[in-house]
Amino acid sequence: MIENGSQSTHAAAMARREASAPAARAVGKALDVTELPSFAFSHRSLMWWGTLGLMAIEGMVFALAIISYFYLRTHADRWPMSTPPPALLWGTLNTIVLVASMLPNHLAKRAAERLDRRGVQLWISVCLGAAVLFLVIRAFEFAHLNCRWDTDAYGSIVWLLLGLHTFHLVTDTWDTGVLLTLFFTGPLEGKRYVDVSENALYWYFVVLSWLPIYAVVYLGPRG
Amino acid sequence: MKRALHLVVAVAFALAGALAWAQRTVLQPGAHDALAPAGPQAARIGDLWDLFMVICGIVFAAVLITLAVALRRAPRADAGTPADVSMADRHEPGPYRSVLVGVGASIVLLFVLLVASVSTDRALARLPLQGALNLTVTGHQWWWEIRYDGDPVSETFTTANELHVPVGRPVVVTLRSDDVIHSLWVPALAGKKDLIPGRTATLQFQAAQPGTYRGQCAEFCGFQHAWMAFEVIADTPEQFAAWAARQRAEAAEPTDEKLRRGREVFLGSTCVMCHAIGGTDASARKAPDLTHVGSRTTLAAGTLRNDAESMTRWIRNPQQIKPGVNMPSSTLADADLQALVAYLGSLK
Amino acid sequence: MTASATTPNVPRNAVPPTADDVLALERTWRDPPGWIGWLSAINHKAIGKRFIVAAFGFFVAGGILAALMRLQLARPDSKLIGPDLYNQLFTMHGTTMMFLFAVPVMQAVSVYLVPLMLGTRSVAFPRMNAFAFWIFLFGGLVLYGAFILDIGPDAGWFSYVPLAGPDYSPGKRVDFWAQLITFTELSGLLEAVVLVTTVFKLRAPGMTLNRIPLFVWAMLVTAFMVMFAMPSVMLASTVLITDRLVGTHFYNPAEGGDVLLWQHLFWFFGHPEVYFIFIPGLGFISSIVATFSRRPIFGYSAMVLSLIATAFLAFGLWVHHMFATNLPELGKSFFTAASMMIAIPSAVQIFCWIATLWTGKLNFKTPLLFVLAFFFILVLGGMTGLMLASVPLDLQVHDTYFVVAHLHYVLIGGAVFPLFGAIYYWYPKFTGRLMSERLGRWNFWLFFIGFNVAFFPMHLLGLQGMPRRVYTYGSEMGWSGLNALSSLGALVIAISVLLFVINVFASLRRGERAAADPWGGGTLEWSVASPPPACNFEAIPVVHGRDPMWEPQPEPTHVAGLATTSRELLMTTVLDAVPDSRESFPEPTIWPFVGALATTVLFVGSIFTPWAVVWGSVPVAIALTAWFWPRRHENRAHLALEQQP
Amino acid sequence: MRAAVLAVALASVAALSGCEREKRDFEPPTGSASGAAATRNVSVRAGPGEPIETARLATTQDRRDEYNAFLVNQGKRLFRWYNCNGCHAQGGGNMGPPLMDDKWLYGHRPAEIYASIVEGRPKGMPAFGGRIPEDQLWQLVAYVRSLSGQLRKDVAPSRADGLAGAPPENVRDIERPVQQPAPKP
Repeated sequence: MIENGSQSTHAAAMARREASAPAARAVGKALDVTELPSFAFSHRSLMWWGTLGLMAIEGMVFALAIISYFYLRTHADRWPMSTPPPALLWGTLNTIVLVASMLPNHLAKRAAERLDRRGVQLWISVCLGAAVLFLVIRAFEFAHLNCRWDTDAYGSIVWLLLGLHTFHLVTDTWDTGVLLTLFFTGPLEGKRYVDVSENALYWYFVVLSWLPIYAVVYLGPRG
Repeated sequence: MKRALHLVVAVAFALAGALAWAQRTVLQPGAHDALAPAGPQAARIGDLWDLFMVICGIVFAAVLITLAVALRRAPRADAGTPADVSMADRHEPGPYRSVLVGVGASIVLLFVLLVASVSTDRALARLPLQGALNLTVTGHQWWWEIRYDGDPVSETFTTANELHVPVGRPVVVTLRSDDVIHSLWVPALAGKKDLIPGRTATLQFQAAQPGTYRGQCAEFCGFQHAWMAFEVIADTPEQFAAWAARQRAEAAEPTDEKLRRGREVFLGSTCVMCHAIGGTDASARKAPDLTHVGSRTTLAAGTLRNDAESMTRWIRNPQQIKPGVNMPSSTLADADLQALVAYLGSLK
Repeated sequence: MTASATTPNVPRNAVPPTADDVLALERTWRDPPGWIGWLSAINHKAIGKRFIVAAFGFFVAGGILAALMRLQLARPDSKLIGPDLYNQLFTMHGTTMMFLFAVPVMQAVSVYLVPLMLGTRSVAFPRMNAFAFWIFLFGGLVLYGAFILDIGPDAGWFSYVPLAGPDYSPGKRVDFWAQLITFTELSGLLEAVVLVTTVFKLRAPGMTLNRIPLFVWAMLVTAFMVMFAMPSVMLASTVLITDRLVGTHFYNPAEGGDVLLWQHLFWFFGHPEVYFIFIPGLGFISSIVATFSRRPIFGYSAMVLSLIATAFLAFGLWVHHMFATNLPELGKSFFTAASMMIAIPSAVQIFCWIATLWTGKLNFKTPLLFVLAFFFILVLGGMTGLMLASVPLDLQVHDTYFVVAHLHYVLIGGAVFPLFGAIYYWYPKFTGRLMSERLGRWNFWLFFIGFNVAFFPMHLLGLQGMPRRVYTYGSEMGWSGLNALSSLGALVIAISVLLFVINVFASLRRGERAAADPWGGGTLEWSVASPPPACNFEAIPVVHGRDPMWEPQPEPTHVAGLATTSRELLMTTVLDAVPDSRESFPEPTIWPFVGALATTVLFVGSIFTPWAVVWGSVPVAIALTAWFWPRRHENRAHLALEQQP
Repeated sequence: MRAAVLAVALASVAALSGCEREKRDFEPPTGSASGAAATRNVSVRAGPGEPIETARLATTQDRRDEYNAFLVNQGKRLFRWYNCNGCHAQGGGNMGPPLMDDKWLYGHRPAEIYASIVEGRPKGMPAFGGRIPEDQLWQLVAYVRSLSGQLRKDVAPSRADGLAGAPPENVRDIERPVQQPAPKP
């Protein structure tokens, strides 16, 4: 079976070479890349660029949502339209937890770049804990919000902003969970450490994108 | 290949010519037509149009001729011809200069067009408005409600799908919408403007000479967007005053038995749920005001001539004429229907 | 973890590649056999081909809808098609052409070509690439399924609220439209990420940023535009769905919403979209003009800069779609200026191409014909574009057939004609056979003539006051003659497209066999066999100039030392393409396909109940995790190649 | 194999309900004139609690409207146009009884609601017989039923472009109808 497979493939490959005139480029001395590393961190890795692309896209979504918030606000004579400004407690608590979570996140990144498996296991677990805690608080945040999505346009845009951000949280939490599991069960290889480092990068994004949203949703109606 | 070249150039001029020619001949003045202006607004836009036509025509022809010459003079080759990469790292002064000239020229011409366009826009916004006639047009699916704001308010009256304006007097139209976005457009008089729910806008125009100018909804608004038309009738000031006076009056009293029967039918059947007739109990505002429907030239938002025959067809089964329109078909007995039509026709 | 890169038991390619290298590479990079294998395919050429075929399938479907519309409009007061169906027809036509053909087909062609032009073996994230294709395909099928079930959207491809809102579009028609947007934009955005990463990290050694082919530049610029424009319409359509499904008030004026918010969000995407349909077309033209005038494009840097300038300006024009909505004077003047300024970069490129033709030696083949037609049609469309950019003129012709004429001159002239040229040009690379030149010329001339007969009269109709999106018109309007002419032209276009389809399929079997470089092109895709082997390059080339096939090649000429028994790729630095690392790429897997299916269920479900977002995400999460989870044998192979930084 | 059959079956069901839901019915149902005549008689004879007549109507008339989102939405528009809000608010009730709860004075079945609109009811509900055309009556009936969640959620209307009142019809859960004793006039 394999024999046939291989022969047919070989035949095909050879046939193609004859069928089409051999590549018209001269063949000379070779550039040997054997000694290059098989993975690299930060902007040297594909994953970094992929993550950056996604962050650009999602950053754009957040930006447009915030712009829409102010667009609607300029068309309203009262803001919030029919409700008092949102209570600060849960949102602020959230912000604190989120900002705090940047430390273990940073340490996880460092550990990954040191290829330190135990460190990664430890700090990712902490990050995951923070993320879960955050989601719990976020549940309370929604429950104590000053409006429903169908109260008025204000309610709609506030729920949209929180909803978008929660969506990113959930996905990144799941992502972190999977990575953590992988680091306990294996199989591991070098580029998994790159994944951890990029996952940390994405978490930075989730945190930093929250700060403007927090300002808009909670401080905006007061200022 | 030469054949192709000639064809390209020929077609180019043919089309450019066609456009220019069309502008003057095909489009008869008075038609529903952007380039047959009947008022200062549309006229100014027409002038701007001519300028654009000239400049764009020249540029278009110039580019194509250059291309044609290039194709003509360049030697022929085939896939085997060795590619000339000598200029890969060499500066090519000739092409460089011509491209520079071309780009420079384009920038200058664009600037001319920009200035012309912006100044025209300003001029349009500065139509003198003293003694302007104020009226409000509200868009509905799929008809136009037209209110002439009177002063005193008792002078205010409402009609539909037919706009009368006095010649030579500026008109300020306030635009509203009752449901979706519509757009009011009378090509012969002015550019269009949208009627947007939750917002108001104004449109200014002025008719230079008496006549009837067709208008039409220009923003897709549902099933009957195609048949959401109206007419602007420019009268002499005297005619306009007389018309307005008639419109302010309440509906004519039925003079004979048939007309009286017609009114009973109207007030006793489905009509009264949506339509209003001044001076009767019918006061619903969901459909065109019929107080003086007999005086209008069209029915069904500029779709039918206003005569007994089409009025009958329209009331019997509007869905066959304008599928999706909000007017239900009627199950009236023929005699009743005739009476109703006669009555409505009598509301001059 | 600590295996040394010099492990003897890992075979690496030599230069020139030995027959064993060739065989091993073929076995390593080909997609698995069988129908499961077919669904698991991740080779960028396989995905690219399917993507192109699917997009053209939708092109034909959209064309049939257009033909039906022209049939209805051929005569005044026609009763063939009622308003209900007609509204669905033009909505489906616009939606199909913009979201299911024009944008995806450009990404599809580049998914196939970009790695070949860059001298690498795959796109970055090949599995995501496959996922994006399946999402696109399922989205299109869902839309057409809905259309067949009389759930076809009917509020226009622009779905203006409130007409598209809950109050005036009952039922699920508009929801299917809005969800199609989610499908296609998700696909488009992922493809954008794939392309940007590929261009930045996977170029052959020596292919510095100012040496990459102009087509790749065009796709790079396009990908960036996609990343910043598409989120806008995704947001807009998502909140349209929530307005319709759970009663939010984004577009409800009575509760503080605003209907113009939709128009701003839509056109902030919608106008750049025109340019990310148009810019890849420019890329095709640059490739074709260079090859068929036997010289590099004149003014490479100028071309690149104008591409970038176009991209930036394209984000400053959206309001010129809203001139009739009563905006402040000053704002309008600004957008007029911006809309006119964008003509300058286009002018620069057109002049550079003419200069190239002027100083070149011309090889008149079908691809070049299509490009020449571009000059005629697009310049005319550009001129009418200037008229639309001018507020006063726009207020007269906006939303009339004049605009219909303009946009078809720009999009068909700017994108479809170059695309057809590109298909004739790269078909031998795709299939190993040339398309028939004779049929090609018929195809071209019928298309060119039919196009102008069909669309030129629409300028006049617009000026005579014929509005867009009307399902019929009265004989008293005097529009009958030109409409009949236009419908005739549409028929001619239909015939020419039919010829094209015939040519594609006939040449598949009977076409003349193509050598590696049938046109004498200058870029790397022509250095490999037609069609290319599964691994594209048996030895990665080293690049020393912009036209590697035309210029002399100093040494080193090729890269040695990449594994042949495992999917290993060379990554280079972003600016100067200096070899930087070897990354192991994933093997084919069914999970992207499964993931796309799960996502489809989620999207369609959420048209009917918001809870679908919750339960629907479970299978998606499972699929994506299985997709990511490494397999033992793959892992072993990677470890064998591992070399720490 | 069986799975395939099942899938096909499901698909076709979905298809049918899709078509049913989305059809835009402009023309009144065929033979509306005669239908109108029939119902005219009914509206004269049939009073509250004459199930024979109403049953006949229920079988002939209600289906077309109740599964068609367009017609129900037309009913919603007419509910506004004919100022039913005047007394029934947004179905919340005011001078007239609320229509979005589970209490029905004169029955919740389409024909019973139809009769209520056509003949009017004591304590102020006017008789619209002859004023509202036959097909519009059934559109109103279907809409009134959607107010208390009696219709499929993918058919019931969504929020209107107006002030936010009660949650939109398409998110309301069904109120199990409870027959109330009809008040004696």
